[in-house]
Amino acid sequence: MADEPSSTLDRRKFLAVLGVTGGSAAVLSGCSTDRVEKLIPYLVQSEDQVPGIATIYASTCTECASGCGLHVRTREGRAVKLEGNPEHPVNQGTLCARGQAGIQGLYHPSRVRSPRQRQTDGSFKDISWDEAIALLAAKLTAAQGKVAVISGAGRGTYRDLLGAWTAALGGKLVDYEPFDHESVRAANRQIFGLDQLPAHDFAKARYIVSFGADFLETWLSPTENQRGFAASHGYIDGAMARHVAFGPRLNLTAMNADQWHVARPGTEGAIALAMANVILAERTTGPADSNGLKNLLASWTPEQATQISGVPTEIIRRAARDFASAGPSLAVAGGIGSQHRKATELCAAVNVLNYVAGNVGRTVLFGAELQSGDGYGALVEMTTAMAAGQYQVAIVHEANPAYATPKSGHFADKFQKVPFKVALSLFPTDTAALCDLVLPIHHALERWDDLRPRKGITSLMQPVMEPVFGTLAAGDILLKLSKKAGGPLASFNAASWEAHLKQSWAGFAKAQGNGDADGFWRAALARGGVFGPAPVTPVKLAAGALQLAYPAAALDGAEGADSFTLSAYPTSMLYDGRGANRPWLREMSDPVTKITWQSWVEIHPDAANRMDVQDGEILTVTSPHGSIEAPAYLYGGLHPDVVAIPLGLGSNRTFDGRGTNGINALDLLNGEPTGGYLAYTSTRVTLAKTGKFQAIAKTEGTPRQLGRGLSDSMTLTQAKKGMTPSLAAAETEHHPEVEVNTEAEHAALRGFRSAQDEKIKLGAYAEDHPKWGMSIDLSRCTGCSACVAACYAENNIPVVGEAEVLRGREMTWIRIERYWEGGDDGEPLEARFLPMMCQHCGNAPCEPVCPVYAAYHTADGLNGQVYNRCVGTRYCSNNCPYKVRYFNWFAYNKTAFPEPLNLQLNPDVTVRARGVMEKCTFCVQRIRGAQNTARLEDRPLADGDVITACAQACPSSAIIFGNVKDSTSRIAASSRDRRGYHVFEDINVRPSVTYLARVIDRAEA
Amino acid sequence: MAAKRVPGVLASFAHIDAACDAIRELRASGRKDFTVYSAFPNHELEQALGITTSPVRLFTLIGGLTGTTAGFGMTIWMSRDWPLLVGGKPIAAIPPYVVIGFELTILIGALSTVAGIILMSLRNPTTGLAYDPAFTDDRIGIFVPGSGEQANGIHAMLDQAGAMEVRQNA
Amino acid sequence: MRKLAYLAAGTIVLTLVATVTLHRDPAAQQTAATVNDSITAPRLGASDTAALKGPRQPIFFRHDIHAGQYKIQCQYCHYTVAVSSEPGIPSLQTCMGCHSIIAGSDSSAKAEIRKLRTLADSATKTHDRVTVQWVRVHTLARHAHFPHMRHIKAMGPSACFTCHGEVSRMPQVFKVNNINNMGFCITCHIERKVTRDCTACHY
Amino acid sequence: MASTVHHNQTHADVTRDVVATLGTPGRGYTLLLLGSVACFLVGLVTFLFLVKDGLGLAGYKPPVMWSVFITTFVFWVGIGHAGTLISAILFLFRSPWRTAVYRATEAMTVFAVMTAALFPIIHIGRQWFFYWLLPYPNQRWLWPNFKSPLIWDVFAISTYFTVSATFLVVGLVPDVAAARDKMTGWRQKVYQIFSFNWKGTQHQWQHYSRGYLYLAALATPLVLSVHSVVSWDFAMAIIPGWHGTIFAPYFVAGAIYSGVGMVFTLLIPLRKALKIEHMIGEYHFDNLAKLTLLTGSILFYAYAMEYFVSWYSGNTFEQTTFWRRAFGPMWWAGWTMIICNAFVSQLLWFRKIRTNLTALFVISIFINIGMWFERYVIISSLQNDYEPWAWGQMGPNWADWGILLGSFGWFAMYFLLFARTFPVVAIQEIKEMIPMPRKRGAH
Repeated sequence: MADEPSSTLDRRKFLAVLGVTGGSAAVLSGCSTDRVEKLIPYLVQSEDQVPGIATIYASTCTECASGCGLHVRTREGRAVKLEGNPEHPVNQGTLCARGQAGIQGLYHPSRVRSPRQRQTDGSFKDISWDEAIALLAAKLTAAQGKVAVISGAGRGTYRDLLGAWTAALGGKLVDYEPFDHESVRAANRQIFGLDQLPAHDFAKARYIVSFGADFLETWLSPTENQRGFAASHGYIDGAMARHVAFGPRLNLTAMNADQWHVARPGTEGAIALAMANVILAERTTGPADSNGLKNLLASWTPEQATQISGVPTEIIRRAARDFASAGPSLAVAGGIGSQHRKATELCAAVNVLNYVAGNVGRTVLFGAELQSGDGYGALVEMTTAMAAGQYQVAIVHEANPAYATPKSGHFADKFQKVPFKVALSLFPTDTAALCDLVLPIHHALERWDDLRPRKGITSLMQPVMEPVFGTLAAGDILLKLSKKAGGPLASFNAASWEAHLKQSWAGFAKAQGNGDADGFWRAALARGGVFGPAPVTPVKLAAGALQLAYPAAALDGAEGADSFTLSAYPTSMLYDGRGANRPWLREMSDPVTKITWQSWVEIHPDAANRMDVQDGEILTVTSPHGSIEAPAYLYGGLHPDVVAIPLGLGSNRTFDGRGTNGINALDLLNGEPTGGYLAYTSTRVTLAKTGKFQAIAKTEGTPRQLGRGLSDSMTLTQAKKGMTPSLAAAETEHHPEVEVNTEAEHAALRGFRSAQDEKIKLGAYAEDHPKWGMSIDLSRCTGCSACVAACYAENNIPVVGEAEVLRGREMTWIRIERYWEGGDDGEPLEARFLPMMCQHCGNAPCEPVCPVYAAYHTADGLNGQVYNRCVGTRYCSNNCPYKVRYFNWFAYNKTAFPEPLNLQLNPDVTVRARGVMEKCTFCVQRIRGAQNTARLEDRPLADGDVITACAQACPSSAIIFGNVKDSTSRIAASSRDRRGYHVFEDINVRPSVTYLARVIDRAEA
Repeated sequence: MAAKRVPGVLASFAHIDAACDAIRELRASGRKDFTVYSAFPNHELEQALGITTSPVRLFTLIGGLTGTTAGFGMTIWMSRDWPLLVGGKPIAAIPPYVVIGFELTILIGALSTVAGIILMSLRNPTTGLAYDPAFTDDRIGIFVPGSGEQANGIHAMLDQAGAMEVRQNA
Repeated sequence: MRKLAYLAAGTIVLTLVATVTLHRDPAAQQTAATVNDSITAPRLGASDTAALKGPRQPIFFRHDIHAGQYKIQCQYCHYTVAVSSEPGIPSLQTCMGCHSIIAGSDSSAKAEIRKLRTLADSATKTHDRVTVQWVRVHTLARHAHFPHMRHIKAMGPSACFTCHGEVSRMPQVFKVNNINNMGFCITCHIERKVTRDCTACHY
Repeated sequence: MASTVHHNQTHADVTRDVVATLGTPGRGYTLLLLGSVACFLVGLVTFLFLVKDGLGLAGYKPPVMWSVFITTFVFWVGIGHAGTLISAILFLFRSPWRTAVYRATEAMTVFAVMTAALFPIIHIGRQWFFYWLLPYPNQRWLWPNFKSPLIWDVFAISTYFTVSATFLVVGLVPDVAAARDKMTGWRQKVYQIFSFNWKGTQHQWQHYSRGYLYLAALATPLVLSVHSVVSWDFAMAIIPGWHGTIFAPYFVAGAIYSGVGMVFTLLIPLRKALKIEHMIGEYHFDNLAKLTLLTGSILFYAYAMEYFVSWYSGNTFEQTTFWRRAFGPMWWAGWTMIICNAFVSQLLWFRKIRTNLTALFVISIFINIGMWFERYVIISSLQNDYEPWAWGQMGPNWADWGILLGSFGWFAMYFLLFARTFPVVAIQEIKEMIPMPRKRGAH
């Protein structure tokens, strides 16, 4: 840990490029050892950098607003992997895919490398920092307070500085966050008189209802939500919370629901109100002051809700009763994807529902005040003012409104009315492209900073390495400007941004009643911040509660047979487009559709039949505000009246500077703010066939299990009975249980196995070894793909690109298989997830067929793969029943890691050369590492010494890894679970991975 | 190579029975050192010559057996030299090694057979013996070493046996 | 005739046996690890380096003087060898620890140490990252992972010689063993009866 | 016997006619040769690209990790088999009709195996490390894994090549000598070398005929083994559609079937070109056709069995595979194989067709195509094995076809060169069939 505050960065010399061992990983696994290499020593030895051993610094994730704590793993002075900070209350040691991909932002080749000034001809020219500062300082002085600042910086010391700084200038500042959940805040204002975002305790909730809120994807604090959700919804000795989802689209969150009920877009509120009504009517529970609502709600009968939403009455009734009786329960709404014109009313309704069920204060915790911006409305206000010529200078810090707002809002035009525009940005974003001056700023991993994602939590960031490019910390830019411009800014005279931060922390320490500011800082730095409980605000109904109403949401565009309601939704990978230039996130495939690299239009199969649209047929989608072209993806998980298009693509600037392929769904939306927010589900669109086709780069082969028992599931009742998956299946499908092997066969097998075991008492196999195993609890797995990202980062997995994915050549060592259940003839469409990686079979079929022993069985039960011995016959992959072996068809190691992305490569793992087979190794480098350490300390390995990257990252801790032979280990315990099963048990390959069947709490009436 | 020519009588026959008669007479007169040429193996000739089975078969047998041992020996020894477990199978598993054993049996067996043919044939070198291209076409040739008076006797005998032509070369 | 047959068969057998037995690799013999007694390093100037074995280094650093004559432990400079897979290259600071005082006995040594000092100042004063760029002598193939610490742990501090040769007698370090010859590793592992598992080094 | 050899043909005629085939080539021949060399060059260039940029150039689409290359490999190995069958097995059975055709078929065998032997090298990811498959002493002390069917292949193919090549050369010696004695000038010297100074003395014949017999005896089990081993590349795997016990016999039958097919394709034009119609005639083709009919019918049975067993096993994996073979996305390939092999071969029940060379030639083309597709279809089982999520389609592209074309060029090149350089009809064995003239008339 970074436990000393000295400002010198010498201790984090950026040597990787020069390569003590740094460059090593980037070299392919051929025998290329004869080339002359240089050894570059440190100038000054660092106490906390031991070459060959990872140093970990605590930091904070800035990939979304939830502010998770990071542990940054660095080697020889370069960050190689982002992991969750176990001490951080938000994510508690786990980290989502997007967070982990943050490191690709750090090393991104298309980062702005030096200040750039727009020339008269519109092109950009690199200039020195001094020039840049001088230029901007002059402009600021000239502007005389006519300064507009748009800030994407979260709540923290920098934001405070920026605020004060802008104020001093006499300018105006808008905090801008594309997914700001304005509707949630507005509703809280209306119902409880509290203008804030509460925290939600999913872990405590026993019954969870989501009204289109994608709390496992982008809603408020996804990683935290998922952790809580897994804790309550995951099956633990006979109990699990129930999760019901209402909404127009089957998103990842709804896929993890025990039941998903499709509702007409914009009608979820009616259901919420009806539920509240039933609860009050039946007086099962609820605080006294909710009586006032009784009459108000009386008109909202379930029948009416059914009429409006299309959800059956009895379902609403039962949901209401269970919701009330479960206690504490939790209802959530306000997801971006379902943010329609009446989103505020929806959230208000849900607030009431939570209130009458008595959840407010138990699972809905006000007082935490999750960070949020000023909302879309405020931005529009400012841009209008810009158009009116009220500003001389505009400064945009880490925000990209030019991309993230609909074209119909004309942000670009209005913004360009400002004479002098400046972008403080990592990347040449669409907005930066409009500016006159682009100032490259430090990545979060390169700078000192802090963040206050919510009350009670102050999370620190520290430079874990030398800056990759010639950038500056935004804070330093402000201070330099102040020194240069003087005048009103003269008061900002801190020596450096770091000094300023320390100073403000000294104050913070005092406020915390800690005399020793230095010690306080030291401790915070080591821990990753200061973590305290959030204050809880007592909540009462406000007057606004009685103005509760839920009119039908208005839609732009004509209603009609051939027109659909458009839902432009954010995906958990691309978020607001921040993910669009991260190779990992693009290739890892969307958790729902499993599409990589491309944009698509989701259309319901019935509608598709009606219009005779095929999968992959390119459609023209037209709304009153614009039109786009994208391939059709037939998706049963939709309301037939809806087409859905993912957000995040279609930017002009990205990875290779050539722009993300794909389209920007915002082009179809109405830029007018409704009640201060942008309505993402508010437009009617018409579809037209173009007759052109595009092959969709899906990682999915066949999405049905064909009764092969891959991802098993059972009902809660069956689980309670302690049924095995096969028994449960037998019961559900009304056939006698299919014995995998008859008794005779079992006997034969036992004989065969013991015979095997004495036959291998040779060489290394004679000694006593651990047997590594893994178990995956499918009742906790949500299919979020955080494990996949972790695997990419840990194991130097190359990104192969769209063309290769189309040929099925993606290299994901661990993949999340998503199978569909039901869906046809009326039965509900359900999803099953199955994280599939090398099963490390005891009788591995891949091993005996390798002519050169490149695939063989290690004494500790791993299925070893020796890259440098592999000649590439690919026989092992043919013979693998799980198809988890991946071949280097081309020299991906040369193409997938363009400078400086190769600096992220993990030096402990060989980068595979062209023509060799590779696959999941159970993170053998971590195993060997732990064994080396244990050996140095003369102790045996303890349970938990080795944890694979996937298990470490999993936000729902569904993956357990360890030594099966050690009967006290967690893995041994979970492998004994009644729900445990192996995929393809009956081909007797004896996998080391045990899956625990998913438990679904069906409504058995 | 210009080896010195062996003096003798060379007769060329068009008729098989004639040739056989001649051979029988020669053998009757106690001669073994003569050479018979033919374009293809012929049973009547073999009978007349009283040919025995060739010892080449021994080469085949020993070669084959060597192959078998080599095949099994190599596979088993190599598997145990660096024991690696694959697919839960025994380190040195016999069934799969049968293939290797078999192939080497055939390979070495065949090669040693050829070696046998060559070695054996070398024991009766043909260098310097008189020869006529017709012998690979349709004639049977008999060459009897000898000179002077003795040669004349043979010449007469072969003529009388029905040779198409007989010539002596000193 | 039968003799001939036996002869033929015999030769075949012999050749086969030969191929499978005579494969031990002579290159894979190690130099024994000996802690060497006092050495007086020869007087050499930078001019002589061309004549010496091994690549010429930017600074003519004398292992034979430091490790040999003055018996400085390897770990003093290669500071992480006992705890990490990487041996650790001494920082200029480490060198200056002594050489801020020691200026060298003869002219050539003085010259070399002067090089070092100028480098050290420039690096600390100005902020460009100029430092010594030693030419690497032993580069292990990227697909093999060699944990130095475990070997030191198992074989003691002077284990270095086993692979790197008697560096303490080398005015200029050169390669004694081909460390990328897998047989070189394996011979030792067999002799010492330690693991031969592929994934001990290859992953 | 009568129909083996053209009536009133003397020993001298045989020598004359056969040696006549060795004259200087005509334009047609030269064009053919150039054509095949060109094809070979196409393959060579493709291969160089594969080595430069990687196997990815070929149309591999996981999970189908083997595609056209292995298909073609098995195809060529199969072609080889007919040759050895005719030259070795029928020799042991003293079958009279073999003599006229066996030399040509055996040459075909050797060249087919030479072609096949290229593929294990072409199709691996790091071609430059091919030698790691051989058990040679090395400083790493690593040995190949003899449990792997691919190592069996290495041994089987190399043995097969060595033995059949030896067999061919040994068989040639007396005939080359015969040719030598008809030649003059430099030609004579050349043939003298290749005749190993053969004179045809009683001693030479004594050891020669014995040795030849033993070689035949060794080659016989070899033929049967080689394609069994190749079939185990598939049968030893657990892939549904591969994991079958009938594979060895089924493959051997298929191999001979395809081999004889190729014999038709080569001999029917050849006998015309070399003007040896009177030596290789109806009688031979009739017998060859019967052999085709037999093996074709065995294939018919094998196909039927595969489907029956997969249905009867009740094993969902097997059933899916075979269902998709017949009605899946590659149904056309599946039916090509069944029609060309199982059905077309049944035409040979009719003597009229068996003795109509044009018909036979057409059928032989069907056989070649059908047998290539058989292997292609078998490999396509990989498209849909256990894990539905990983299912995919195979998509060959220019690289695959380039190599395929190259292999035909390579084969044709050698065969053409052989046909003009060495006697394609076994002179001395034909002569053996012609009774020697007698002074005292026949008794």
